[in-house]
Amino acid sequence: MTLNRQHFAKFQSLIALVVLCIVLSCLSDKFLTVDNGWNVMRQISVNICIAVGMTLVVLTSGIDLSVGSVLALCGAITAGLMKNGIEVHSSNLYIGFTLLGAILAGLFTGAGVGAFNGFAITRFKVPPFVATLAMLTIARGLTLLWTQGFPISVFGEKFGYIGTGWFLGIPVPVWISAIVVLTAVVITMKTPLGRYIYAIGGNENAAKLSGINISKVKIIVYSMAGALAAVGGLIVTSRLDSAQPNAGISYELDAIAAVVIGGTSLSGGKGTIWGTVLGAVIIGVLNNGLVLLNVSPFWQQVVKGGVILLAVIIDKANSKSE
Amino acid sequence: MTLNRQHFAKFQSLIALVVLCIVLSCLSDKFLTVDNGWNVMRQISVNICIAVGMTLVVLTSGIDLSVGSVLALCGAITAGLMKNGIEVHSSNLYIGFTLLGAILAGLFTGAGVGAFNGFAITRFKVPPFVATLAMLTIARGLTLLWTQGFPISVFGEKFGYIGTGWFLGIPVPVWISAIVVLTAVVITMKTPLGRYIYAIGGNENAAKLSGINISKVKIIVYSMAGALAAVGGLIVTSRLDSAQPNAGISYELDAIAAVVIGGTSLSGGKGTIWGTVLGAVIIGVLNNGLVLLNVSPFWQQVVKGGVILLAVIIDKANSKSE
Amino acid sequence: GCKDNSKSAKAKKVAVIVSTLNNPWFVFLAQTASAQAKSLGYETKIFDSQNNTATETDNFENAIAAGYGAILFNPTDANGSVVNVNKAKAAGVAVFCMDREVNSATGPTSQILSDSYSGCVNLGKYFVKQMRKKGKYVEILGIVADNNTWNRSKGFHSVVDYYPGLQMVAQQSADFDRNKGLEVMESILQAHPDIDGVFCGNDAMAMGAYQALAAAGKANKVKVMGFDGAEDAIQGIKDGKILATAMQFPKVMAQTAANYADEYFKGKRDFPKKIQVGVEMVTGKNVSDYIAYGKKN
Amino acid sequence: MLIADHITKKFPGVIALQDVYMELHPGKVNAILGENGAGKSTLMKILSGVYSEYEGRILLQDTEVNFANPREAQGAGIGIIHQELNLVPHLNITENIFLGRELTNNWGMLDGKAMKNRTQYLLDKLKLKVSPDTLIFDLKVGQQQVVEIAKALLTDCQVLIMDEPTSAITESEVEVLFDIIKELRDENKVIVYISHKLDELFKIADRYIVLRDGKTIESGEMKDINHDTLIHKMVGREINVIRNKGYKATAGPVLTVQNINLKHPENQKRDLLKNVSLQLCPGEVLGIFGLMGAGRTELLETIFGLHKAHTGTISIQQQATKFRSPGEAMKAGIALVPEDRKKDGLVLGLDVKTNISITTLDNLQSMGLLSDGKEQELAKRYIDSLKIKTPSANQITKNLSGGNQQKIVLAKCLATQPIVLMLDEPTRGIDINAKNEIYKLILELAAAGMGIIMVSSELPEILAISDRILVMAEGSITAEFKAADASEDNILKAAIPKNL
Ligand SMILES: Nc1ncnc2c1ncn2[C@@H]1O[C@H](COP(=O)(O)OP(=O)(O)OP(=O)(O)O)[C@@H](O)[C@H]1O
Ligand SMILES: Nc1ncnc2c1ncn2[C@@H]1O[C@H](COP(=O)(O)OP(=O)(O)OP(=O)(O)O)[C@@H](O)[C@H]1O
Ligand SMILES: [Mg+2]
Ligand SMILES: [Mg+2]
Repeated sequence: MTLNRQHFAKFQSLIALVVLCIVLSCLSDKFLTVDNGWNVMRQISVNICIAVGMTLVVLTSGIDLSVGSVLALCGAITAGLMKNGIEVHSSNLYIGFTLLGAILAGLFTGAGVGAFNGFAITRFKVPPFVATLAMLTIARGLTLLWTQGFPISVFGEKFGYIGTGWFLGIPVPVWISAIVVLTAVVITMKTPLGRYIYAIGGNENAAKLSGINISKVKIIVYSMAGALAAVGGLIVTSRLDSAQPNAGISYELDAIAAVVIGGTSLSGGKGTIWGTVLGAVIIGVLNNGLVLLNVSPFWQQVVKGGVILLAVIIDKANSKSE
Repeated sequence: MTLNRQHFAKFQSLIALVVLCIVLSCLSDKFLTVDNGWNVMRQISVNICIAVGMTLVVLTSGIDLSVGSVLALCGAITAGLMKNGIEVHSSNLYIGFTLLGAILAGLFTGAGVGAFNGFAITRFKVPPFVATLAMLTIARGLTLLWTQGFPISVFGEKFGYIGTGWFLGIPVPVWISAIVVLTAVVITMKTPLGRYIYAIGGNENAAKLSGINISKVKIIVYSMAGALAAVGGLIVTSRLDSAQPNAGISYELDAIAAVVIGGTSLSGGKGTIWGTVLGAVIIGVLNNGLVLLNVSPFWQQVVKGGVILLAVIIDKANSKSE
Repeated sequence: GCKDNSKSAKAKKVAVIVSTLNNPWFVFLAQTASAQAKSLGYETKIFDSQNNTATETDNFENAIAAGYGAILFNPTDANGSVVNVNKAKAAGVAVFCMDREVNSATGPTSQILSDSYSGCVNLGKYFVKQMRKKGKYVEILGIVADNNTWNRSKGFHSVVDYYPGLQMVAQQSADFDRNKGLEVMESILQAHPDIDGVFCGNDAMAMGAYQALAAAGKANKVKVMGFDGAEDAIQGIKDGKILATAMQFPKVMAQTAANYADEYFKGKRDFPKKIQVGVEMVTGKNVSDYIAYGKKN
Repeated sequence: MLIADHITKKFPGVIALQDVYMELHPGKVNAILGENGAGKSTLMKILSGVYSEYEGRILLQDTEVNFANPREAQGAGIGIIHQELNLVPHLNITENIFLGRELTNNWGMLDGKAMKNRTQYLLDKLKLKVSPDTLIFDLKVGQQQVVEIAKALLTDCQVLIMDEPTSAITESEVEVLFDIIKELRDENKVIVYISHKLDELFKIADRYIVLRDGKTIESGEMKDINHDTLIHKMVGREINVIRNKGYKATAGPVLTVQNINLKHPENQKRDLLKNVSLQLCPGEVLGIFGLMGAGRTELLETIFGLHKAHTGTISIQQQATKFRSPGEAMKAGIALVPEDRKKDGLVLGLDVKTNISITTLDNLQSMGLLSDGKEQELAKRYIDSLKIKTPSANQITKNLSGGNQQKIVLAKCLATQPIVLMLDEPTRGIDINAKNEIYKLILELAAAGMGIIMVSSELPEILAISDRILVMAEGSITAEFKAADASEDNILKAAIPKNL
């Protein structure tokens, strides 16, 4: 939490990343190009949004397995509302949605589902793993019900801007993830809420006796994770110009991997948003590098697993603390 | 851990299960039949094997995400050895395997992969979540390399007995899972190893100061989890008469769900094998019941998630402790 | 009394067991089969095997236990599903395979199949022609643990590999997923900006690959092919985005299977063991004859 | 017998021990004294194999030893009771005592019966009246400490190190422990005894070794030294133990508690609090004494809004209130320094500054964001005024000594500027100097008009600084004394439960 430690933590993951980049640039001359840089950054933008939310949750010593399904659900809801609005057959009612309205509806759905997770966890003391595992299934089911299993496609240029546009020479999804990251950094480092998140993860008892409203903080945190999954859903849907009912499957694992590679402890209370960003970059660079090198899909999995392991081992070897 | 508390913990999950069974028997006359009973038990036998291993790991406050992939890998190795043996092209060497040899090779692979997990976790201090997440990917990749992406099929009656045979009027997989469960119960309740498992999960520092060799215990536990995943792989492969390279995907989630519904705390040190068995039964009954009731597959996911949530809430409501 | 009871129940219920519902093509197949059976007066239920033969086994056992009399079956794996089919047969339940084959001559009552392999052979031929026998291309595979992926790939390569002018510069997997197709294509374009064609294992990946090409400004230089005949791809061919796809006829297969089941219940026993429903190539020329998952009628 | 020969131990940023030389004699109780952070626990951890990297040599019966882990030290006959409780909460007493040394039968299976019997024997010997099957989780801190002692007594060791074994237990249990220590001493064992309670040391110790700032200052026979010189050696200067000067109520009560009843959360038949009433005036120091499990902690927690299920009324400045959470109690001006600083007081993984400011973050913002400057300032103010020994406000709290940790808890409570400050065993495990500082602080705060409730198990402490003393037993208040009327005798009499 102090500036010192934070810089040090960043430093450790950086070593892994730098080693990886050096190796890849030696193996492929296509790796270190501006274009490929944007490429990687655009590709990791979704994982960064989700992983930032995941970091907040993990810092409170929770976990959110539902993010992938929530991403799909929110993407589908925005897509469906944009495309078809809501028709109530019995009463011949039709509600149309503007682009903004549909986007907001998607974001609110994400936040709402997250709040539900938080509520189950705090009010009924369901362990986060179980509550969000149940939600993983439920949200996927709801997505399938909403879409009836078929993708919803073609929304036009305006919505496409979110996923494919450029602004000031930088891809829009990169802007979005940058804003998400900066906001999260400010929240964690510069607001009482951020302090409470660390305190709850570090020692929930002490946090309670310090007058912190644990339930409120947790519900806010899970809502944020849900809303950020929804942001990811918007980016994916916009990029593809299509909401796929099976979007986001196993994204939770990528997000958690980013969080952990970034040095955040799964037992809570320790870690930084910057670390998570580095973790996401490491994963993104790895995925990109393996494709650039045309490694066979069979070997890719072995190499990917091995590198993640190695990255964390390097990380640990460099941090003598603990 | 005392008899009292254990009975009580069992009792809680039992309530959820009994409620579920009553509801299902009211809704379908097919549910409470002997045939369907064996049916459910055979179906959950694989999850029970995996979940028992998972329980041991979780009791040490670890987690093993690699079990699904390890199941596929071990199934494929046994299948491949049984079918083709090992041919070394360069030296014209051929090693044939007996049925037993192939089975043992599969089990040892599982234990070996588990030991590797344990080694990474204890020697390099890689968090269990990351080490086994990496192994999830690596083992899947190895399975694909070994099978070249194609299923290996048709092994004959003898091997088929493991998954489809009957012994003394009870399906063989049910026997296997029963033996696994009983062994695990004895280990956890009646041996020093079991004590150490609980102690490490409850307070690792205290365990260390009590002179327990933490690394050794953890490596043993992860090896057991790996070996049990291999047992699951044998059952699956035998049942299908075919080793599928994509077998076992997301089985880790089902296993963890069984563990947690069974009342074992993910932070370690608290829980029982019996609880896990009940958790697995609840999940199995649920899957079976939803099918019997003709719930649409989309709704099934919603209902399944909802019931898991409810089961845990009932469980919590009944346990005033903590 | 018990036996009669189950028989009368059997006569009214048809199960649809499908390899996955995570892909609209299979959703369409399952829903069509189920709708057809329903319209013929049967109670139906769709089972999702989640691409997992073990889950499929569970589905079979549950369906048999629940007293279904016939199963309209889309197998997860040609070999891995044999046991299940045999089990159903032993329990007196008729199995009609749709789309994918089961490697058993005796198990299924009838198999109504779509031949991915030969469909891809045709796509390969067309690809060669359109590429004028030379150039660099990329193949994007489906889930590498899925045997359909390899059927399609092999069909395609059985033609294309005979043309040394055609050089495959990358072969990567995108798991039948549109987003992955997009991302993999983006990365491949970094390494090989000069490709001329892309062959994808299904339409979702083809659409994703197209989007990556479009974003890189290469959409009209690179020829993209898919497989399935999904809605987006048909539209894509109309718009000139996609070169070609292979139309399978899930509707035909599903309805045939359901009709067979109906005839089976009514007493018919001699069904053709195998029916191949042709896979037709859809290109810019004939696209006006097709709609999603079928022909216009 | 056991010699620590020129030991130096460095932690990142701290030299905990510097060239320490110490001889421990058999058949003697060797007392080790020193302020918080003097290095006592660190030295003991080296002797018992917890830290295997250090400079210098350890000689056990004239041969050099270097224990790689606690198991090797145990094997060499060195047993230790650690300062921090090291028990596994969800295992029971028997399982904890035998952890790592289980008895097994010929089949390699645990011999539960034998272990339980042996445990029962140890518990009887220590006069702890709970079943060996009780989970540690369900024991109070004091009882847990007795279990730690039992654990150390299980095997026959040549050297027994006790690092503040009595910090959480009451006089009567201390007596029991002392009897056992004497027995062991007579068996010619080496006993090492660390405590901040000087009176105890004069009762039991034969030799003393004083550490200051990680260095050996002096050692010698206990009988050759008196109380004041010993303190002088430890602290390096004279200090005066503070006495309360007497107090007169000048205003109406700030806190009134009437007829509070509280049931056990799981066992509705058990009463935790029975008809407790009390009043507290501004500027008053109210001491609450009681034996272990008397319900004092429950009382403070109830006032602090932690037990919603109570009956009765609580009024702050004559305003009836009903707190649903500690947050509300804090807003109303109540602060609680909890009994167990590690479990309830501090986020050990966070730094000093963050722990101090956590209660008042709302006041530390500028333009909606936390101001680092204001936070540093707040932390610095309390580090200075409470004399918290830390390299900087950014030090991780885990690395501080117990006394300094306690001061941080105090600081975070004071930062809310409470009108009522409740302290639950505020001097547990801290050295005499730090204790005195805390007493001084309590009296200063009272003089400034704060109402203070202090729960303590140490009679001298209660007697020294309270204006009024309440005694509790079995959830009820059994006596009330003015400072002038109170004596050790009549307080203890009131504290002993009737049905014993
Ligand atoms: N693991 C550690 N990392 C860093 N510093 C440490 C560590 N353990 C102890 N220290 C420091 O070493 C010094 C000696 O600590 P130690 O715990 O030995 O003191 P002590 O004499 O036992 O104090 P107390 O009376 O409070 O128990 C202190 O300054 C403490 O902050
Ligand atoms: N969470 C709990 N679960 C079970 N019993 C409890 C719990 N908290 C307190 N008790 C019991 O309530 C009684 C009062 O405990 P309390 O902590 O208030 O005593 P105390 O006077 O503060 O003693 P101590 O000196 O140990 O702090 C004890 O018998 C204790 O065992
Ligand atoms: Mg100490
Ligand atoms: Mg107390």
